[in-house]
Amino acid sequence: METKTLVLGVIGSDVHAVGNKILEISFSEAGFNVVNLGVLVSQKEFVEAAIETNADAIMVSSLYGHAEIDCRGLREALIEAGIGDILMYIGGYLVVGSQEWSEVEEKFRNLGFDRVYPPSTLPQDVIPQLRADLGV
Amino acid sequence: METKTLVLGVIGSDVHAVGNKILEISFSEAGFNVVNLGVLVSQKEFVEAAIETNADAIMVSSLYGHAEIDCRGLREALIEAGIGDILMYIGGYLVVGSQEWSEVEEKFRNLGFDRVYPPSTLPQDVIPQLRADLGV
Amino acid sequence: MVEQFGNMKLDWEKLQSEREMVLSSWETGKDVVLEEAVSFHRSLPAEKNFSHRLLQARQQGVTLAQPRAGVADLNSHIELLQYLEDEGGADLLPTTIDSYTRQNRYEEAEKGLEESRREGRSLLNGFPAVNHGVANCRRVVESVSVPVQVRHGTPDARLLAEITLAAGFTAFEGGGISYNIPYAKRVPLEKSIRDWQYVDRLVGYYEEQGVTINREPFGPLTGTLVAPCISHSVAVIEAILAAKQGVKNITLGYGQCGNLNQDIAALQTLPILAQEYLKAEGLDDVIITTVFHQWMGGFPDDEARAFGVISLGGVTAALGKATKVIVKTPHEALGIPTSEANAQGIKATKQVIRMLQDQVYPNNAQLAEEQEVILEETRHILNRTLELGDGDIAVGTVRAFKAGVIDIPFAPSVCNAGRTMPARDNDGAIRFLSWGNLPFSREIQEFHRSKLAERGRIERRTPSFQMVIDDIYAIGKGMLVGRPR
Amino acid sequence: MVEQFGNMKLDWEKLQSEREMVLSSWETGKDVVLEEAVSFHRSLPAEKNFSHRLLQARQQGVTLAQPRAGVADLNSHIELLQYLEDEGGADLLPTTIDSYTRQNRYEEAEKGLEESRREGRSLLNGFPAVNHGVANCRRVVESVSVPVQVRHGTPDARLLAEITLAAGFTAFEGGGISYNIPYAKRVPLEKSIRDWQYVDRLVGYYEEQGVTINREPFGPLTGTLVAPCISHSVAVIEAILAAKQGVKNITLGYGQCGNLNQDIAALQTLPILAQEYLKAEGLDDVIITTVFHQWMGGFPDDEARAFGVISLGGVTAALGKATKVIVKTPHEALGIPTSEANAQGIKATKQVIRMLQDQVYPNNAQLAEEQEVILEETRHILNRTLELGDGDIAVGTVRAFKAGVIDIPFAPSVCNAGRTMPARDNDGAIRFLSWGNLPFSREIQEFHRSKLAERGRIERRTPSFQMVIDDIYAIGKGMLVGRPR
Ligand code: B12
Ligand code: B12
Repeated sequence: METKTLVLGVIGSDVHAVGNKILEISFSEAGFNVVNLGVLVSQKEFVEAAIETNADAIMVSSLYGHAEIDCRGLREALIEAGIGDILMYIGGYLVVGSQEWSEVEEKFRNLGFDRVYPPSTLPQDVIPQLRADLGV
Repeated sequence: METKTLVLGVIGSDVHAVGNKILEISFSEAGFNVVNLGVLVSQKEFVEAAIETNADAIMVSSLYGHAEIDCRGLREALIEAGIGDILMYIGGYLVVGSQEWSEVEEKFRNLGFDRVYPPSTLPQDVIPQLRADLGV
Repeated sequence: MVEQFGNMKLDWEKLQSEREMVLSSWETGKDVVLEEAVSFHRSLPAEKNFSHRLLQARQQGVTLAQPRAGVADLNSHIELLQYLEDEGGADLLPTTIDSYTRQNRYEEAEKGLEESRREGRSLLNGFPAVNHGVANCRRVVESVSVPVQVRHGTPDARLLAEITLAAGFTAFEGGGISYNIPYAKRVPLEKSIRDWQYVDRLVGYYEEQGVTINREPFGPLTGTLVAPCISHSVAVIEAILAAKQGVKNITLGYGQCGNLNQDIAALQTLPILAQEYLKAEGLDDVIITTVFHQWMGGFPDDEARAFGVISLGGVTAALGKATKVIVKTPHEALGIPTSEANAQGIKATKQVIRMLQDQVYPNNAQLAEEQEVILEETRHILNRTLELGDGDIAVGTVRAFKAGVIDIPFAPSVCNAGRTMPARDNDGAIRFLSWGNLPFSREIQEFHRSKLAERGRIERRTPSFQMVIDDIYAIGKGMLVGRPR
Repeated sequence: MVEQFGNMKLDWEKLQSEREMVLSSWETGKDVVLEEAVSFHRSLPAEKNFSHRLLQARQQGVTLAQPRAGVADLNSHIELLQYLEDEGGADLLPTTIDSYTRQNRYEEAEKGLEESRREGRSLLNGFPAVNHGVANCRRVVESVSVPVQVRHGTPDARLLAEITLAAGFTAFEGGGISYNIPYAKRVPLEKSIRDWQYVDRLVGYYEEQGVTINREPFGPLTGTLVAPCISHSVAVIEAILAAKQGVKNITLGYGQCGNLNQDIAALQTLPILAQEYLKAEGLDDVIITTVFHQWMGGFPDDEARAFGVISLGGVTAALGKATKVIVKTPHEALGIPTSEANAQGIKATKQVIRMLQDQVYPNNAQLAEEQEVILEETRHILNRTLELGDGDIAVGTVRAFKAGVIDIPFAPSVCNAGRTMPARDNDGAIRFLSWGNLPFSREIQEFHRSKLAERGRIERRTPSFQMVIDDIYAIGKGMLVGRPR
């Protein structure tokens, strides 16, 4: 199997580190090459890391509720940087409070994410879809 | 003050004895003459006790949910016995489950009760109204 | 020849004429066929047998959660139980019987059942199993995958037992004292004890055929300020009465008082006392497990507060290592719960008991003292009861109630003296303001007196019935001890 | 002359130029007028002063309940707090600050605030107090009748403290370690400690004017498998740092681990350790109270189960005699709670703590052992820290973090070594699978090894990081110890 590279990080002013740590371990164990930027990651850092590491996908986490504000323009920045069609997932508590999931999902699809995951997501729920999307 | 007589009891197959005991004590302390029939009281016993003691009011409790079935015909039996206009209160958990209180109240007013009380009623909530209704 | 009243094993052969009479007292009785019932029970997988599941839990050191639930209509009742199993995660299921059936008023139950069907809501506060009959009751047992128990409050449960055990229920709650004194007014104790000997003998018959039915005396009694020594005395007596008729698997119950130390001491002493007195009667092949009832008195009507009461009960059950816990619901003070509220009660409870299942309440001096008090008080009561009966516990029980040697607070029965006055001490443990004729030693009397004097000092009032009233309302108002304003 | 870093009281006069700079870093800073602020504080009734209320509770031996809550818009925030006081019965109130403000990103907070107003819902996860400014913040304090605390997670909280204290808030959470290591990635410890010395010195200034402001280091840190010795070490250090600047009223925090015995031992040892080390520093006129945080890690998403977790936390707070408890809500795993859910969390908690308020968790051998372990571990860490700093706790702390002598699990900060691996033992107490550079004695190391070996034996697996992962998910799945399938 070809080794695919994932850039992982928690966007914005968000410091929730536990899920990020677990995703790093799980994706690595599943055979991916994981570049973990940790918490408090700006859009710029995501874009630069993806270019530098020639990444196949960007995995954004947001737990603290500000994802709506933090993610605006990220897809555009990737396009501008010439990697506009990179696969991009997001997961966590994406809005403040709990809203109808279908609305949340649509909101983030419109922001350019290919898949959107609710907070109770376990790594094993994601890995098969990731493999399928990356063709491995 | 003229001493008024109350007939007290828990109707039907209902054995909830604690509220009944407290009502007995509270009404007595408030200066009423209390004839307490206790639990498991039939309609017939209520009617007979009211006649025998020349009661001024009948205080029916029902906690276990069957009051709807147990109380049908009680007002009619009192009329038949010649004391049809005796004051009659009911209190407790009057239906199975919890229903809109206004509906419950209306249901029991239609069954001939002058006042209908929800379960969280305390004796001190009742005594002033009872005094007013009995003119003491 | 008139049968003599006492703690003697009923002769199965002689019982047959009585059984015929019982079975013909309502039309569904004719469908009871014991041989067929036994073979149905034998066909059930072990995990649907109540006794088996309890034993397993005791061995694993875990506490199982069981709700109360019952509605009039058969299909609605089955749906309800399935929901409580699937959504609520109930480890054990109940079938709670309506109050008309409990008083053997099957005509009224029939009316309630018909009306419930017509109106599409339950007008009965439980499942009228006798009216439904054997085949319908069996559908209940077959529709779920965990064991099911009959829970009720019936002084004369002979027909109910015949029908539900024939249907395949593997546990039956109640007893000659615990389903009379709190649940009836004029039923003589001799009669209810004798009627429950019949039920126990029937269970004994199943046992002889290799089918174990679990029996559970109703621990909490009136649910209102019942001190452990009272409910323990009744539990031990009913265990002896049941075992004498051949019952082999008994779960003894205790209703939460609210003081953690007293509650845990009570749960720990209950099987000790039972085994001690069973052994003295030569009945030592009985398996004893315990059940803890979450607070049985008045609840707060706010649901969040009710969750607090429920969870505290879960904590106590787990730390006291009860074999099972009977769960209340956030709707307790609102009325019979919806199925959702019922499942919520189970879920909150299971979260707590599973988080505590590996933890042990440590031995300590206060706990040991409380255990000593409960052991001594209960032994005083039981020994005096045996004395009064000249060694016969059944006879002694009738005399003990008459004399107030056993005395259940707030009980509606005329057989009960009603001379005690329980109240909480300053730590919330239930003590006696007056102990009536409870045969307490001087030391024990002094213990209660000083405990309540202490509370009186702190509250600056003389201990009186007002304390009792305040204690009755206290938990509903968000406290344990009913303090004055 | 460059100021030297260390645990020295900042000179108030010299601090003025820094204050000017801080106050001019955002436009609302100019409204801070200390004299006016002091006279406003003096005009507040005693019952609106946080320190006063805590002291009262400690004297009465009761536990107070406090929620977390904050929304972007001022009026909505006030409504929220009023609801939590009136409907929820909160004894103490919070104002939780949004995450942009916590990172001093006031422009982004402004954007979020505007957008929140436009959309009529909060897009910020808290109340942007700096952007609202002194006068608006004062409306918060004036609109409720219980004391209000600022709760946040800000490495550099100088401006936030200036504004909120001037507005009349009487308590301020945080500290140079506890609001850096779990809340930031690249902020040097020297900087956050120094910035918090500023905050503490400001509080000390108010104290000099006769206005007591309560300070509370953030006890739970990352909220995820933090053993008591770690959070106690940080709490004691921050107490010393604060007291040195003139703070007189400090509440030390601890986040529920889940094992009752360990949690109670932790609550009981926390003030003992603080007093011991404060005294050694010659700082013995500080009033210490405690705060217990209900479970700070991942919650079950089912609300009934969440009520179970919340109530168990209430039980622990009450039995551990915490002065206050910070309450979670049944929406914890769903998102920022609605006001209703927030009130429900308070109500369930208060029901439990009031039912237990007269009860005492008894002394016992296991508790004493756990206390000993916590005391010894914490003393090892603190003594080594002092050594590393040549007697200066501030210097020592920076070196201790670098060396992994203090090491917070799952912390995002680059200042943190991250070499330990915590896991639950077989009873659910938090131990170390690897202790990295924590300066544990042989005996303590052996203790941890044997505790985890015991769990491994029972689970038939070698202790490894998989246990840690299982423990992280466990409570969400309804257990305490993350057992393998
Ligand atoms: C622990 C915790 C903290 C710790 C974090 C410590 C640390 N540095 O890591 C502390 C106490 C410091 C903290 C602080 C705050 N927190 Co917090 N926190 C939690 C808590 C309790 C658990 C989070 C956790 O660790 N879960 C365990 C891990 C394994 O799960 P996870 O993080 O959800 O990640 C999994 C999935 O989400 C998914 N996933 C995540 N990202 C991605 C990405 C992709 C691509 C995919 C496929 C999947 C995926 O997979 C992960 C592994 O299974 C949650 C509530 C909860 N869940 O119970 C609140 C919670 C996330 N916090 C919240 C908030 C608001 C805050 C604060 C603002 C404080 C406040 N107002 O209360 C601050 C924010 C600080 C900041 N600037 O970020 C809110 C968010 C609310 C919202 N969005 O509506 C929550 C939901 C609590 C609540 N109900 O209010 N928090
Ligand atoms: C203790 C109790 C019992 C004890 C009773 C012991 C005894 N013999 O007294 C036991 C355990 C035996 C018991 C049994 C049953 N119970 Co029960 N029991 C309760 C409980 C927990 C408390 C009742 C109590 O004592 N409250 C304290 C007293 C002081 O308050 P009170 O009785 O409500 O009385 C006050 C007011 O209602 C009012 N009031 C009452 N009557 C009147 C009359 C008038 C005129 C006025 C003005 C005021 C008034 O004033 C009183 C004093 O303040 C309640 C739930 C709750 N409230 O938390 C359930 C409850 C009443 N029981 C209930 C049921 C269904 C039963 C059972 C059928 C069993 C079952 N399915 O679970 C059996 C029925 C037995 C029978 N045949 O009657 C239901 C009723 C449901 C409904 N109507 O929808 C309740 C609400 C529980 C529930 N949510 O399911 N129960």
